[in-house]
Amino acid sequence: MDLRQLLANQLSRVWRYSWTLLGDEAHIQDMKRNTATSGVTVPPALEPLRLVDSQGGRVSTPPLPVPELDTLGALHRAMVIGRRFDRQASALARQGRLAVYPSSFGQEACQVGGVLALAEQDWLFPTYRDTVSLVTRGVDPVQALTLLRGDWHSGYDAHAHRCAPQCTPLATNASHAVGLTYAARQKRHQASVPAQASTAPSNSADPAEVEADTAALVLMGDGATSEGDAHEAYNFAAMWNAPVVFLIQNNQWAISVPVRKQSRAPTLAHKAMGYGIRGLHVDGNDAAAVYAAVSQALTEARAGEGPTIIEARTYRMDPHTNADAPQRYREPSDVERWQNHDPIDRLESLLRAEGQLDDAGRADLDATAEKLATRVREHMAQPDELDPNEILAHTYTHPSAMLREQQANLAAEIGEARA
Amino acid sequence: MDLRQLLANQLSRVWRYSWTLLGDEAHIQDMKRNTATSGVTVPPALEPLRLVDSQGGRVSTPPLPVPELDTLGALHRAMVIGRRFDRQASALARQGRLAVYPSSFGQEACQVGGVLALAEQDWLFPTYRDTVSLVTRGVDPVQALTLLRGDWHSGYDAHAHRCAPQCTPLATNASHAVGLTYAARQKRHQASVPAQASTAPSNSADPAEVEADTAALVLMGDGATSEGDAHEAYNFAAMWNAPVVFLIQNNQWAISVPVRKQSRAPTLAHKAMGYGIRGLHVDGNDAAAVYAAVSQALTEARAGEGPTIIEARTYRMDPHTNADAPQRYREPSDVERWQNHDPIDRLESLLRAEGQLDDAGRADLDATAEKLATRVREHMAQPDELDPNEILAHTYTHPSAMLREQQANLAAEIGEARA
Amino acid sequence: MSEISFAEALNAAMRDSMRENPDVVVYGEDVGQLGGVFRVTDGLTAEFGEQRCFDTPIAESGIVGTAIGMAMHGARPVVEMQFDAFAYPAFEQVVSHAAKLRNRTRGSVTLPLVIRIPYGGAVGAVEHHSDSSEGYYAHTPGLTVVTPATVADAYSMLRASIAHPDPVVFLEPKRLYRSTATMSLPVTTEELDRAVVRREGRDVTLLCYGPTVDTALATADAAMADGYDVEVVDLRSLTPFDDATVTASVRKTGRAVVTHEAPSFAGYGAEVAARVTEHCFHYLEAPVLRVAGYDAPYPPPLLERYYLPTVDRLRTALSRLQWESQWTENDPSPLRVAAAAPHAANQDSGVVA
Amino acid sequence: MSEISFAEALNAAMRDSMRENPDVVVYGEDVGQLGGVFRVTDGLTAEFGEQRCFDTPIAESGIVGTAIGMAMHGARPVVEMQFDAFAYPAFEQVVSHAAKLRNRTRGSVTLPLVIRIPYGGAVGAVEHHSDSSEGYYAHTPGLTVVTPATVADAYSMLRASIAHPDPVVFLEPKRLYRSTATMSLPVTTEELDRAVVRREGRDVTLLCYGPTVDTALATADAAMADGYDVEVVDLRSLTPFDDATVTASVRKTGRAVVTHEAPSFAGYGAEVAARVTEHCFHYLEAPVLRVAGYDAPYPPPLLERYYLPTVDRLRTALSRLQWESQWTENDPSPLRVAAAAPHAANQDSGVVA
Ligand SMILES: Cc1ncc(C[n+]2csc(CCOP(=O)(O)OP(=O)(O)O)c2C)c(N)n1
Ligand SMILES: Cc1ncc(C[n+]2csc(CCOP(=O)(O)OP(=O)(O)O)c2C)c(N)n1
Ligand SMILES: [Mg+2]
Ligand SMILES: [Mg+2]
Repeated sequence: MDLRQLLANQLSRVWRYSWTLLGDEAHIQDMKRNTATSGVTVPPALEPLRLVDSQGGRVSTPPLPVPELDTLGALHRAMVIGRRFDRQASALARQGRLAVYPSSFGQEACQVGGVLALAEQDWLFPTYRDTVSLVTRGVDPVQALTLLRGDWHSGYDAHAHRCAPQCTPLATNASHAVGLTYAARQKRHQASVPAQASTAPSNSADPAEVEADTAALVLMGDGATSEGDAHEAYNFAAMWNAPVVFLIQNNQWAISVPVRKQSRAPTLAHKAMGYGIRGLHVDGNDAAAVYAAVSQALTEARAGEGPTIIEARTYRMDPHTNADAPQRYREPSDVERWQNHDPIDRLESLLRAEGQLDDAGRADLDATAEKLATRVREHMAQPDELDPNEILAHTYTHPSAMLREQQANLAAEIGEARA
Repeated sequence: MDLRQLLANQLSRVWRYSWTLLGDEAHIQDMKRNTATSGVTVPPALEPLRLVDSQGGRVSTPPLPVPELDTLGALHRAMVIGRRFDRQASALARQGRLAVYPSSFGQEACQVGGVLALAEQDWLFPTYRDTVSLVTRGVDPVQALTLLRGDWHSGYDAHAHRCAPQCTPLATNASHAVGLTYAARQKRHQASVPAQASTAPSNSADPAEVEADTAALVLMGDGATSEGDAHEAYNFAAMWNAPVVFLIQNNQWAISVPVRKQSRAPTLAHKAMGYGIRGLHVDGNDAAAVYAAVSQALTEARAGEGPTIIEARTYRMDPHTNADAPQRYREPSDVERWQNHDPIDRLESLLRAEGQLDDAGRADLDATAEKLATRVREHMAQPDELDPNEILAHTYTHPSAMLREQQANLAAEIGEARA
Repeated sequence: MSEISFAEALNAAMRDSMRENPDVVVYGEDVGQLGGVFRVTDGLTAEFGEQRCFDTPIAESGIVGTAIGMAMHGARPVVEMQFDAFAYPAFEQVVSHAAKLRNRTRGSVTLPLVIRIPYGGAVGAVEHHSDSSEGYYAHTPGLTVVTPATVADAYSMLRASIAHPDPVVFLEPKRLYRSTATMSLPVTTEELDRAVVRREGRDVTLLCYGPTVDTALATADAAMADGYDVEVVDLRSLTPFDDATVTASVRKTGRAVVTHEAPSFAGYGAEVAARVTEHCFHYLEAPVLRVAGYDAPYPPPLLERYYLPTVDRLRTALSRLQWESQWTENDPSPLRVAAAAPHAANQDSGVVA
Repeated sequence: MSEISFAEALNAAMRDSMRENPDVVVYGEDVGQLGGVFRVTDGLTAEFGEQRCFDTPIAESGIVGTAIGMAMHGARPVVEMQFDAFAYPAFEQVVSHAAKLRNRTRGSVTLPLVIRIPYGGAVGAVEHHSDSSEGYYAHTPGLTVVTPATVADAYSMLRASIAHPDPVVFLEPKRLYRSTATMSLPVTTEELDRAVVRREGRDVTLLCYGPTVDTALATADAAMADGYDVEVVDLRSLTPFDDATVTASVRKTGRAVVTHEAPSFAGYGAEVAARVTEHCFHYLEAPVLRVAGYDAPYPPPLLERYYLPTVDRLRTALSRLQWESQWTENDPSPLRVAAAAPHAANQDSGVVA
C-alpha cells in the first residue's frame, strides 16, 4: 500500500467517524462512554524522535522540548562515567571476577537519559542490563555490582535510592512499578484526608514523598515486551492511570534473537495503542531525546495523564553477557555500523561545537571516571567478606523453628569448616 | 481533541513519514527491514462495522462483502436453533439439572456467524460461554452439555468435529489454536515434500486436511483480553503469520466487571496495532457482519496474510451463569435497551422483508428447534450412566503401577458400594 | 452472639483490618461491586470506597505483581484469586518475587501481602474450580501458607495474615464458605503458626487441615464403633509446620494418618508423613498412612465424591495401622512386642488414596 | 567410541528423533541460530531448517501453549524453557492444559510433547538460574517427569521422552551439561519409568537423581571409610516412581537416605521418604532421612556451596541412621533386637537439610 492509499483508508475507516452516522441510540451511548474513558489513538512515529543527530547537530524542528545546555552536559558526563564503569565491569567479568556481566555498552543514552529525568521521589525499576542506570541513580558502584559479582542478589538499599533490585525474570518488574505508584498515591491521599483513628502502625513513607507525586520508570528490553507480564502491566497502568513510564530499550537483540522475531508491529511503541495510552518512539542513542521524552512523559504522568510507553531504538554493542557468543548470530559489520551512532560522541560533538566542552574538561571527566573505575577494580581484587549464614537469614521476618534449626546446623558446619 | 486536531496530528506524526527524512543510513536500513516485515498500521474503526441495522435494513454502503441470501437464511436458522437450545439449557440449570450454565443469550450472532464462516477443515476453539457455537458446529446437543452437566470435562470428539474442548482458564486456548495451525501447515508441507525414510509412525491427519489450509477460530471474551496469555497468543500468531482469527465477543461484562474496567483503548480491536496485524470492530449483534468479517479474515489468512483480531460488540443478556446475581452490578434497563438490538429479530425482519421467510417458515423452524430442545430435556431428565472408574482411567496412556493400584482400590470401593 | 458464616467471618476480618489500618487495600476480579463470587468482600467498596476495594482487569499475574509493588511501598494489599486454578497465571510472581524479595534485599524490602485463594472441591464445580494447590505453595520458601477450618479461625487467621510482615498465601476451603457458627466477633487473634488439637484421643492421630477437618472429626466419631479413640489435629499453618503440637500427639498415640484433597503423590501429606516419621520413628507402630485425592486430575462434579477422602476411606486407613502391635508412650513397657511386628511384604501398604 | 558430553547426547537425541520422525519440532528462546544458551540444540536449524527448529518471542506460556496446540494435531513438539525459573510463566499451561487435556477428553486427545527444563544449581549462576522445580511438576498428575544423570541416559531418556505419547517434563541438570563419557551413540533406549542401581551395597540405600547422583556416588566411596557399604539408586523417573526397584533395595539394606537440591520442605524427597516408609516400614532400622537444599531461596553464586547437599552432609546423615539396630532381610534372625531400639526423644531426628 502506498502512502496515499493508507491515508485514504485511514480517513474513510476512522476519522470520518462521527456520532451522527450511527443508527442506534444504544450504541451511540455506549460508544460515547467508551471513548470518554479511553486514551490516545494516534500511532507513534515510525521515524524515531531525535533532537541531536549522529553528527552532533541539533535537528532543525525538534519534536520534543530540547534540554538546557547544562542538562546536556550532565547527560554527557553521566554517560562517560557510565561507560567507564561498564568497560571496567566487562573487564572484571572477563577476568572471572564477576559471575556474569550483561553490558550496556552503546545503550548509555537510554540509561542515563531515563534516570536523569527522574525526580528525587521517583522510583527506578531496572533490569540485569541496567547497572549503568544504577550508578547514574547514585548507587555506589561496588554495591551496584553485588548481584553480578555473585555476593548477593542485590547490594544496595532499595528504599534509600528509590530503586528496586535489578530484575531478572523478564517484564515482571513492570507491574511492581504500577503497584508502587498506586501505594504512593494512596499515601498522599491518606495524608490529605485526616485518617480515622489508627491503632496499627502504618509503614508510612517519609513526608516529602507523601507530598510529591511519586512516578516510576521501568526499564525493559525489546524481548521482554513479548511476555504476558508486559501486557498486564501496561494495561494495569492504563486502567489506574498510573504515573509510570515504560522505557523499552530496543537494543535490537534478545540474546541471539533479533527484534524482528519478537514483533511485527511497525514499532514497539505501537503497543500503546492497544491500551489507549501514549506511545513514543525515540532515538535511543540520543540522550537528549531520551531525556526529553521521559521528562515529558513524567510531567504528563504527574499531571494525571497516565502512563507512556517509550521505545528507544539503540544497539547492544557487546555480547549479551560475557558468556555469550555473538559470532554465532550477528555480523561484526552490524556492530561497526552502529559505532557511527555512538551516543557519547554525538553529544560530545554538540557540546564541543557549542563551546561547552574542551579537551581539558574531557580530561577532568575522564579522571573522575577513572577514579570510579579504580575503586571498583581495587575492591573486586579483594575477596569479599561474605557470611554464609546469610543464606538462611533473610527468608522470613520471623524464622520458624524448622528454619532456626537449619540455621544452627549451617552455623555448626561453617564453624567446623573454619576450625 | 477534536476531529480536525486528531487528523492533523495523525498526518504530521505518521503519514508525512518518508525514508528521505531520515538522517542516518543505518536507521534507514533498519527501519526498512522492520517495516517490510511488519503489518497493518491502520487503527480499526470506532463505529462497529455493520451490514444490517437494528431494524433489519441493509446499510447503504456495506463495509464488508454482504453474504448471499441463503447464507443469511442459514445464519437466522442457526441462531433460532441456538437460542432455543440456550433457553433450554438455562432452564435445566435453574432446575438443577446442570451443574452450571453460562448462557450466550444475545450473543447468537457471534457464535453462529463465527462458526458458519469456518470451512470443514478449520478448527474451532470455544470457551465455556460458547455452547451454542458447538451446536452450530454440529456437536450433538447432549454431548455439548457434558461439561456443564458435570458428567465429564468435555463430551464430544474434538478431532471429529475439529473443535477443541471448551476452555475455562481465560485466554489459554488462544495459543493452542496458533500451534495447531502451525502443525497443520507442517503436515501440508510434509505431504508436498517427499519425506525422508521414516521409521516412526506419524500421527498424520487425514489427507483432505493435509491439502487444504487449516485455519482456526478462537472465541474469547472481552475480559480474557486482559490476560497475558491473550497477548502472547496474538503475538505468536503474528510472528508465525498463523491463519487464526481471534473473535472477541465483547459482551460488555466479565462477570460483574464492565469492559471499561478491562481496557481504555478505543476498541479492543485496537490491540491488533501492537502486533502489526489486522483488527476489525464489528457489530456483534449483526450475524451478517460477523459472518462477513470472519469469512474475510479467514480468506486473508488462507492467502497467507496472517491473523486478525475481531472485536464483536454484543451484550450478555443473561446473568454470567445461573449462579450469578446481576442485580448487584447492572440495571435491568441496560438489558432492556439491548433487547432492541436483538440479533435474531434483526435478521428475521430482513428475511421477511425480502420474502425469504414467512410465518409458516418460522413455525417449521421453531418445530425443529423444539425437537432439539425436547431431546435435550428428555435426556437430562434421566440420570446419566456414569462410570466412576473413569476418574482414574484417562490420566496417562500407560497408567503406572501406582495408578493401577489406585484404580483397583477405587473399583473395589465402587463394587462394595453397589453390592 | 449470632450465626456467622465462614465467608462472613472472612469479610469481617478484612473490614476490621481496613478500619484499623488505612494501608490495607483489597482487590481482584469481581471483588468490588459484586463482593466477590463468594461474597467474601461484600460491602467493602461501599464502606471504604473504590480506592481501597476494587475490581481489576482479569490478569492474575498483574494482580499479584501490582500487589508486590504496593507492599514494597507500605501498603498492605489483600488480593483475591477467584479460584485455585486461576492463581496459576500468577505463579512466577508468587514464586520468583513474592517469596524471594525479602531474601533478595537482605530483609530491607518486606512484603506484607496476602493472597487469598479459594481452594478444594466438594462444591459441584466444573473443571479448574476445585484444585488443591497447597503443595506448590508449601514447597516455596519465603511463603507462609495457612488455611482455616472453622469460622473463628477464618476471622482470626485472616486478621493475623493481614498483620503479618511477610507474604501469606491464605487458602480458603470453598466447601466451608457457607458453614456457620454461633459466635461474636472479633475473636482473639491467635498465633498464625500453631496447629490445634480439635479432638483428643489416645489411639491414633488424624492429621488434617482446611477442607478435610470436618471429615476427620466425623471419622473420629465413627471410629469409636471400631474401637479406636482418634485424636484429630488441625494443622492450620502448612508453612511453617507446627512440629511441637504434631510430634507430641503422635508420640502419645503411636500412629498417624494424614489426609487432604490434593493428589497424594509428592503432595503436602508426603511432608507430613516424612517429618512425623523422622520425629516419632521409635514411637510409630505403623507407617504414617496418607488418605488423599487420587493421582489424577480433579474429576467432574458428578463424580467428585468418588475422588475425595471420605470417612470410609479414613476408617479403612485407620484399620490398617497394624493394631496387633500396641506400645505407645502411655503403655507400661518401653519394649516392642517383637513377635507382633511381622515382616511379611504384604503387610506393607501403599498409598491409601 | 568417542568422548561425548551430556549436552551433545541431548543434541544427538533430538537430531536422531528429528531424522526419524518429521513430526518432531524443536523450538524456544535462542534454540535456533545460537543453538541454545547451553548449545543443546546446536546445528538443528542448519540440518532441519527454520520450520523445524526455531526461535520464538520470549513468552514461555505462549511457547507451551502453542506446543499443546501442535501436539493436538499430530506434531511432536520439544520445547526448551531457558532456565528453571523461566518456566514459571508457563505454569498454567503446564498444569491446567498439558497435564489435563488427555483426561479432559477421555483419552481422545493425547499430547506427545516434551518440555525441556535445565534445572538445579552449582553452575555459579545468579538468582533465578538455579531453581529446582521438580517438586511442582511431580505433584501434578498427568505429567511424566524424568531426569537423566548420565550421558547415556541423556540420550536414551530424551529419545524415549520424544517417543512418549504423553507430556514429559524433561529436567536437565545444568551442572552435568559438560560432563562427558566415552561411548558411541545411539544407545538402546530404555524404558522411561525405571530407576537404576548405580552402585550395589548392603548397608544403606542412597536415593538420588539428576544433579545429586555424582554426589551420592562420591559419598558411597567416602562412606567405605566409615564402614558403610552404600547402595546408590538413581531414580531417573520422578513420576512415575519405580517402587519395585526402590523397595527391593531398601528392604535389602534396611536404611535409606534421599537427597536432592530442591528445598526439603514438601519437596520430592518427602514423597520418597513417605513411600519408602510405607513400603518398607518393618524393614527400616531408622527413619528415612532427607539431605536436601535448605528451606530458603537458592543463594547467590558465591555462597551456593553452603546450600547444596555435599558428601559431608550425606555422610553425617548416614552416620545418624541408628546403627546400633541391625536387622535386615539379609540377616539370620527375623526378629529385631528389642533393646537396640531406644525410644529416647533425642534420637529422633529432624530434617538434615
Ligand atoms: C521470564 C524470563 N524468560 C527468559 C529469561 C532468559 N533471558 C535472560 S535475558 C533474555 C533476553 C532478553 O532480551 P531483552 O528483553 O531484549 O533485553 P536485553 O537483554 O537485550 O537487554 C532472556 C531470554 C528471563 N530472564 N526471564
Ligand atoms: C485465568 C482465569 N481467571 C479467572 C477466571 C474466572 N472467570 C471465569 S469467567 C470470568 C469472566 C470472563 O469474562 P469474559 O472474558 O468477558 O467472558 P464472558 O464470560 O463475558 O463470556 C472470570 C473472571 C477464569 N476462568 N480463568
Ligand atoms: Mg534487547
Ligand atoms: Mg465478557
